Amino acid sequence: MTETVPTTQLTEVQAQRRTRMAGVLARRRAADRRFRWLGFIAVAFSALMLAFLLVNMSSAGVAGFQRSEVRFDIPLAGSMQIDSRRLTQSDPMGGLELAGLEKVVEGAAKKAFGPDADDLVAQGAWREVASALIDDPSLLNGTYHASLPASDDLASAQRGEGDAAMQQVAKKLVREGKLVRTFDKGFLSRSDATSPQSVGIWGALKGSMLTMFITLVLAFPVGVLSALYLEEYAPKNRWTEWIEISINNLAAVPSIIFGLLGLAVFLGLFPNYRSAPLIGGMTLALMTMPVIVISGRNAIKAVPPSIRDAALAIGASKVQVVFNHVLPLALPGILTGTIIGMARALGETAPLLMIGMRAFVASPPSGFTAPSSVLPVQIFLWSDEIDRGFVERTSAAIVVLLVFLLLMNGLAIYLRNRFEKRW
Amino acid sequence: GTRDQVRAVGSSTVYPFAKAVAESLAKADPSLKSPIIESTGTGAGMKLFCAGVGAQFPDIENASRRMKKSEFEDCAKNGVKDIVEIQVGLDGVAFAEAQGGPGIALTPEDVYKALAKNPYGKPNTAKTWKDVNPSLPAEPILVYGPPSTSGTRDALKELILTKGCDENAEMKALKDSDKDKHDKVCGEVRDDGAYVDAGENDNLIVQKIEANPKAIGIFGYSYLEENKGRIKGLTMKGVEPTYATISDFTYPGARPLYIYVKKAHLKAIPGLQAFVTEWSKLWGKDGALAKLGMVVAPDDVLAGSAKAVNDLPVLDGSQLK
Amino acid sequence: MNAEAIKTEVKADDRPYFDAPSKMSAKNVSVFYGDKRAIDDVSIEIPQRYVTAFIGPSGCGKSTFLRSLNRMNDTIANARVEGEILLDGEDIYKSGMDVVQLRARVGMVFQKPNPFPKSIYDNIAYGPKIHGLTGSKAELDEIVEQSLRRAGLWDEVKDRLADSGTALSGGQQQRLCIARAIAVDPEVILMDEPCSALDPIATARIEELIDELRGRFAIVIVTHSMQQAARVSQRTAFFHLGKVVEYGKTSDIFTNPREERTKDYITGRYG
Amino acid sequence: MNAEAIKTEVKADDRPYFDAPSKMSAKNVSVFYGDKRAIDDVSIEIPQRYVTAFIGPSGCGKSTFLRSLNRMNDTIANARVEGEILLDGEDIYKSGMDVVQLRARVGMVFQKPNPFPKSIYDNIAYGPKIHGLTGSKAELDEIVEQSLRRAGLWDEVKDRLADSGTALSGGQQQRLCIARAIAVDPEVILMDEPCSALDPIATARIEELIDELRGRFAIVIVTHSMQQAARVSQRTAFFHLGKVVEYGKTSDIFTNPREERTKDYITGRYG
Amino acid sequence: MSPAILLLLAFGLSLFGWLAARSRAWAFRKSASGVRLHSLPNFHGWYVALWIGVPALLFAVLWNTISSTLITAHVMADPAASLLPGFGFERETMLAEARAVAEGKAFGVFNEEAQGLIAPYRTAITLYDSIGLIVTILVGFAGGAFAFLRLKPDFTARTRVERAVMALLLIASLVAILTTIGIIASLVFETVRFFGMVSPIDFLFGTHWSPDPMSSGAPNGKDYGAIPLFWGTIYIGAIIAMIVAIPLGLMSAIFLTQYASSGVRKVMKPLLEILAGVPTVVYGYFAALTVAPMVRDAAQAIGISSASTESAVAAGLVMGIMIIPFVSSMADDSIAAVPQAMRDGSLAMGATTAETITKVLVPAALPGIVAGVMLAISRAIGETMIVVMAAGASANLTANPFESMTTVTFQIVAMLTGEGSFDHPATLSAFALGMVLFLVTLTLNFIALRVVKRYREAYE
Ligand SMILES: Nc1ncnc2c1ncn2[C@@H]1O[C@H](COP(=O)(O)OP(=O)(O)OP(=O)(O)O)[C@@H](O)[C@H]1O
Ligand SMILES: Nc1ncnc2c1ncn2[C@@H]1O[C@H](COP(=O)(O)OP(=O)(O)OP(=O)(O)O)[C@@H](O)[C@H]1O
Ligand SMILES: [Mg+2]
Ligand SMILES: [Mg+2]
Ligand SMILES: O=P([O-])([O-])[O-]
Repeated sequence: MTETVPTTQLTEVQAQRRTRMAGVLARRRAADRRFRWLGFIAVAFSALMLAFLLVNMSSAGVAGFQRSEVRFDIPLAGSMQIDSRRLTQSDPMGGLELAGLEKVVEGAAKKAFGPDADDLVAQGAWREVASALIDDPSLLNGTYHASLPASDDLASAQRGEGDAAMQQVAKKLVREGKLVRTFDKGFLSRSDATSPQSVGIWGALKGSMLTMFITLVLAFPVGVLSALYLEEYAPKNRWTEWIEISINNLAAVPSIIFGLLGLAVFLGLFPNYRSAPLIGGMTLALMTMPVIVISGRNAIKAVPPSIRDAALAIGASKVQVVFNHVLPLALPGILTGTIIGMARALGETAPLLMIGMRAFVASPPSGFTAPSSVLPVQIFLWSDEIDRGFVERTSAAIVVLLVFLLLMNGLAIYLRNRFEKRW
Repeated sequence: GTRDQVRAVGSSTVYPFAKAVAESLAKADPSLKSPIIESTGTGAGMKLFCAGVGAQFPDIENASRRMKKSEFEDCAKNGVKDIVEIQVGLDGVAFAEAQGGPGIALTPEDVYKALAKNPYGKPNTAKTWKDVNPSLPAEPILVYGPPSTSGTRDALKELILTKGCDENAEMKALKDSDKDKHDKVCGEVRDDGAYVDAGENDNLIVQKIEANPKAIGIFGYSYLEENKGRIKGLTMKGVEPTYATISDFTYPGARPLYIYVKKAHLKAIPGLQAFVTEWSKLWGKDGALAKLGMVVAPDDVLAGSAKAVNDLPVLDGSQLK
Repeated sequence: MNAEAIKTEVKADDRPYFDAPSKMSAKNVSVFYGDKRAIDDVSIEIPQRYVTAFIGPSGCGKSTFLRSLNRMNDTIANARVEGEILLDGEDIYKSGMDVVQLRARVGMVFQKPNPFPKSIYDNIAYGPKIHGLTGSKAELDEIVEQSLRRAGLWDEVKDRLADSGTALSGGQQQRLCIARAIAVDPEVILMDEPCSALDPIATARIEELIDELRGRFAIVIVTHSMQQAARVSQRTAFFHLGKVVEYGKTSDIFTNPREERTKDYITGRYG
Repeated sequence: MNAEAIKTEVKADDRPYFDAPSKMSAKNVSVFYGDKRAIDDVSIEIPQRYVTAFIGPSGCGKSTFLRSLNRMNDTIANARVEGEILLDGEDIYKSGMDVVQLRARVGMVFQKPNPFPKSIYDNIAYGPKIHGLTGSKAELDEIVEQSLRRAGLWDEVKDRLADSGTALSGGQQQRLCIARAIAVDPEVILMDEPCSALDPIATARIEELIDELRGRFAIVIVTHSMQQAARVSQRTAFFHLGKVVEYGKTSDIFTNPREERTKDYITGRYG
Repeated sequence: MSPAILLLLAFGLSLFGWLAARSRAWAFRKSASGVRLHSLPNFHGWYVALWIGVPALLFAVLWNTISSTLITAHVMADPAASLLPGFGFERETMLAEARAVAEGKAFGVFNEEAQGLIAPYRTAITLYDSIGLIVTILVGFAGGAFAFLRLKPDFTARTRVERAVMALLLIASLVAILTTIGIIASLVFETVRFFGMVSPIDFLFGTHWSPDPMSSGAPNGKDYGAIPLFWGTIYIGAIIAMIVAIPLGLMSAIFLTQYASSGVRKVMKPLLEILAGVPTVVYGYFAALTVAPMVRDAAQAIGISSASTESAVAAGLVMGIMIIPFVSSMADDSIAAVPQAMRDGSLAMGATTAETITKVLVPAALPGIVAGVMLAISRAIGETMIVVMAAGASANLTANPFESMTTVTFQIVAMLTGEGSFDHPATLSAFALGMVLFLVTLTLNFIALRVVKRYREAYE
């Protein structure tokens, strides 16, 4: 082994290469910066699209939480032959109808707006007066300052659409302060209706909640148990491979095909429950289950094997290892996946169209087997309505749906960050 | 088991009117649960309706066309024997363009020549309206219309195209000699881009022709009514599509709307009779349905329908096609 | 433990190694991963109340053999054991054998400390609980305290039993794992490179602990450090390419190996 | 390489270590991971054309320090370096320094062989290509062949240059990684436990190779095997708890350590 | 008897058995000190509880299905039943009404004929309810006694309970297979019927799609060529959407994993994921009302007069945006799966980050990225609401992205909610289209999963 005398001088070849290297360096740096910019632009573009979508939807949606109302006074004192005690008995609405409240309201409207008042006030608006009276019978003895929904024609005239004459009327009334657009409290508590002035979202929202409940109750246990089976117990054989393939495939099967399945199988088995949250929930559960299985398996996989070894080495049985250690540790991950799967199910439309959840249901569903709509389908139905007043209402419904979805996504993100890597 | 609320399925054209009737019934009699109306399309609705008698099957079918013989037979096969047919009103197939459009005067014959796939058996080569009829402007033919799956399209075929076609004697003769061929020659719509299937959403057609003044749109009359400020109707044989002209059939695009009721359900489903009666209360000239854009049927038809609501005559399958 | 102590230790055990009563014995054991033979016809006796060290270059099968002693190999899908392994004369691979009970008798400590992400108390109490060793909370408390004391951890953690086991330092975690293994009162404790993830000071603590424990249990330790083997064990088996090249008293192996390969390895010729 | 050779080696280098001209020098270097100080005020000279070995117990900071020599620490989010590290007298942490060029001058070989999943040829050609070292395909072929030859791999792979680098055996892969590092003609090569994943025979091949290469480059090697350090290096630095306890000629460190801790470590008292 | 009561009963009995067995096991321990129980007392408890609960539940389910028939038979034997209408739905309704009143679910009947049946119903219900109750208890007791008598200190209760747990897990995972079978079964029948009317050759290879659901007579196979649909589906979902989603998704993943600071990543990653969480019906609405007119105006501004409001671009664009997070998370995973050593190796050679990504990371992650893209495509071609709301109905076989095109999913919805009758081939074609869609996504997924698996294994 020989010792050469060490020097720090570069050889000629080395020196030549150094210059070459320095020559291309600026170009490489620029390329790196460009690449970085491209990436940044991609992220920024995606974020902008999201922002655009959300702003676009919600700005239109704000108007949807309002409606046009006409304001006038209704002198109630002495106008009807009805005792305020009648209003605390059963069917007070019927009592007021018999007492001629409708005529009274009509009369007051005519007095305020002239003979065409019928065209200005929404049909059946007197019922709102009736509800107010039932809530507070003392109003019977005074003058009621009514703010009632305008007719569809007047409402669209106020937006500057439709009949020119009506638009003039609307302008005049607005000037006089008799026609206002105001926040519509009822939108969150009513159900579907024919007139955009009197629709509400509560029926669809409740339907969505009932449907999601069924989905969760079915998909969560089945999903978690399958995930445990596949990850912890399944022997590697053809059977389990088939299970794996079907689960992975189900996660990607177009949702509309689940609708065809629900139509053929679930409605075939339970024809009575067409349009019911029960069937919708079952159909969506089949869609959600693979999502839970896949995220569950990833969460289970992320539990370090050393934990299993530790428990096994003390003499825990396989079931004890799984239920005492693996499952609790994987749970945050499983929950995150479940929430994301549920969020997807909440926004799902196409399969529900196939199983009859596109029905007009004028009252909130009373239970899991009552016909019902769900939020996304309601949006779809309203988007197809003739009356232009529905455009804003549709956006408002979208806002409601998006709020729920953002909340769910936020919860999932929170869970993920909170429980990320505990070991 | 049983069911305590009325269930109706079927046509998307009838859907908004049925909704209104349901709503009105629920208001009139709070003790009844509001009927469930599902917009499935007439065909899918027929399938559900005819599947049998019982709580799990709908009570009413809304139809934007008459029941077909095959469907009637399907019903009969499944034990749905006594069906009551009630015509509730009319729907007009209206031709329209943007407010600023040139305003072409159409006839069924022109429309047929412009839109048929093989007018009189020969491939359609017309590019502009002038090619169809020299008195028309030399504007390119661009028509947005309903897709083949919709009832409005069926009406277009039956009420305009076939009529225009039959003005030719040869074709009329063909009808008797070779019905299938006649159907084809007279009913098929060209698919080379002059006629554009616009999807089920008629709002979109409105938007489209609004944006393109040279295009023509075909849709249900209620859309024309609702969008009066933005589009205008086109005359057909000199007749404008209005309420009056459609209801007295002078405008050729009117088609009847029906509801079909299962007699066997009348006693079993609370509110079913009341629902049918409610239709009759609302379908008149000043009724709520007219306000929604339904064209009121002529008086004699209405009288017949009102009688049907009372007597509930059973539909005779042999009249159907 | 200082150098003198090691010396004395080795001295005190200056009897022939087959004198010691055997706790476990392996007879012609081969272990396969699929088709690959990782352990090839190994026969060996694990004596009662001694520390037995397995040494050898990486990949020679030390861990594989160790895991076959309490059937932890069962958890590896394609692992297969041939031959006989006896615990107190009973074949642990016989068909009726309950692995759960076997593992309670033959405990194991791993290379990387692996406390459960639970409180220190629960880490120790888990084993006694699942084996139904105690009837009452007081009894359980007693076991937890005793195990931690024996593992030399009690004083450090007695005020923070509710803290998570993962919040301890590496060396403490490893002692916690040893305490956890002791808590179910096993007869044999297997340790797979228990100190390789620890710093020198923590290592010394563990080595002391092993020395204290061997009075009660048979201990088997895998180590890659010959120095460690010399310090803590009384018997040493040298593995090479899946075979036991040499097995005997630690003092003999390190001062006077019979095989050339052992000598080469010990003098750092390879590995 | 046999025991005799090691002896001679140590002999041949019997001058005081500060004689050798320095290629890199670290001055009061500390490295932090977040708040944790992994390297604490280390000053050291890396001589030209020698092999310098870093030894020390696990976790003492050998790798951390090594990676600070070519700023690979930059890739770790919370790592921070204080002090000065000079390459030919130029501070590599100064603000205008181009890490891309720095790393071309100070190459690195990792513990686990990490060939790119590309052909053998492309593995070698990668560096010269990105740095624009060659103008033509012929030149590139030339560099590839030369690098493989120097890494002693040419004869084994010359007929299969298009095969994937990952299809080679572990020892070949490591030599491929060395060849890859040589191909950009660096001035210093850093190696972090280059043999720890290899079997004894492959290890011997790499050690030979290191010895051949030191004629051209300054080489720094981290190893956990004192035997290996003794065999291949001329300078040895002993790290402990983030500090350099002792640095000097390898022969001195192993035969005559100045510090008690060094002695303890070398004689296997810990680690 | 309402099912809920039987259910509660079964649970109650099980709980009782659980407690009893557990205390028995404790007694074993106390009595013979030094005897080690094979299993924890809890497991003895579970063992007995299972033996009570499962048979009792099974019986309850069975009883629930047969009891209503028995009750009806009992009521029909009553003289009041002779007043009922002879047959059919009315009679069923009346029975149901009477029953509802008898069970207290309703207060009165709608048809008077039902009035007389209420009392018979009451007696029958009471009778059969008590029978059900008693037998359930008996069954529970029998199971419990059997299990209880087997308990002894060395009884292997744990092993047995764990076997039951395993069975439960297995059953859960079989649901997936059942679902798959269900999907195939619900498609295959109508598909076969369809191919009985239209030849598969015409369907799969024909280039003209204009089925008329209202037509009568034999269908013309020439109108059922689905190629334009397949083309539209591929053009919108696999071409336009991917042109948007792949670069944006891939570059986003690269930026976030390789360049962005951890703070930026923490914020941006979940934000992008929200894009995947927005419901498709919202995207559809957005596409139809906002994007489509914008696209049309833009196209017309640059002189493409044929631009349609229902252009393929509008739908594809929005679909692409929806798919971005899908691609980016798959790319993210694949890039993360490339060992850190590769990245270190490249950086240590003096490569810039961009060079490391384009020359080492992406090529190494390519199989995973490709598989991710395939999954994304299968997602895009199955997407329904966006195309239903924003794409057209015209089956154009064109490459002009500003024209309207239709897709498989659109046609499925249109045909199934359309005017045609259900025995018409046009309507049935929806099922055949569904079948094609299912098979295509199945194939795409199958290949993708294989690729991912093989490639993951290469690094593990
Ligand atoms: N799960 C496995 N599947 C296949 N082969 C394996 C598996 N585990 C280990 N092996 C192989 O079996 C042989 C013995 O491995 P083992 O882990 O027992 O070695 P070891 O002596 O413990 O090494 P080390 O000192 O590195 O821990 C090795 O060649 C290893 O590659
Ligand atoms: N990325 C990191 N973040 C935080 N701490 C780290 C990181 N990498 C290493 N450390 C810590 O810095 C210290 C020195 O680590 P380093 O890897 O340099 O040790 P080493 O001497 O190379 O050990 P070994 O022989 O095990 O490779 C250790 O305590 C280690 O835990
Ligand atoms: Mg090992
Ligand atoms: Mg290191
Ligand atoms: O839904 P339609 O049957 O009216 O088209």
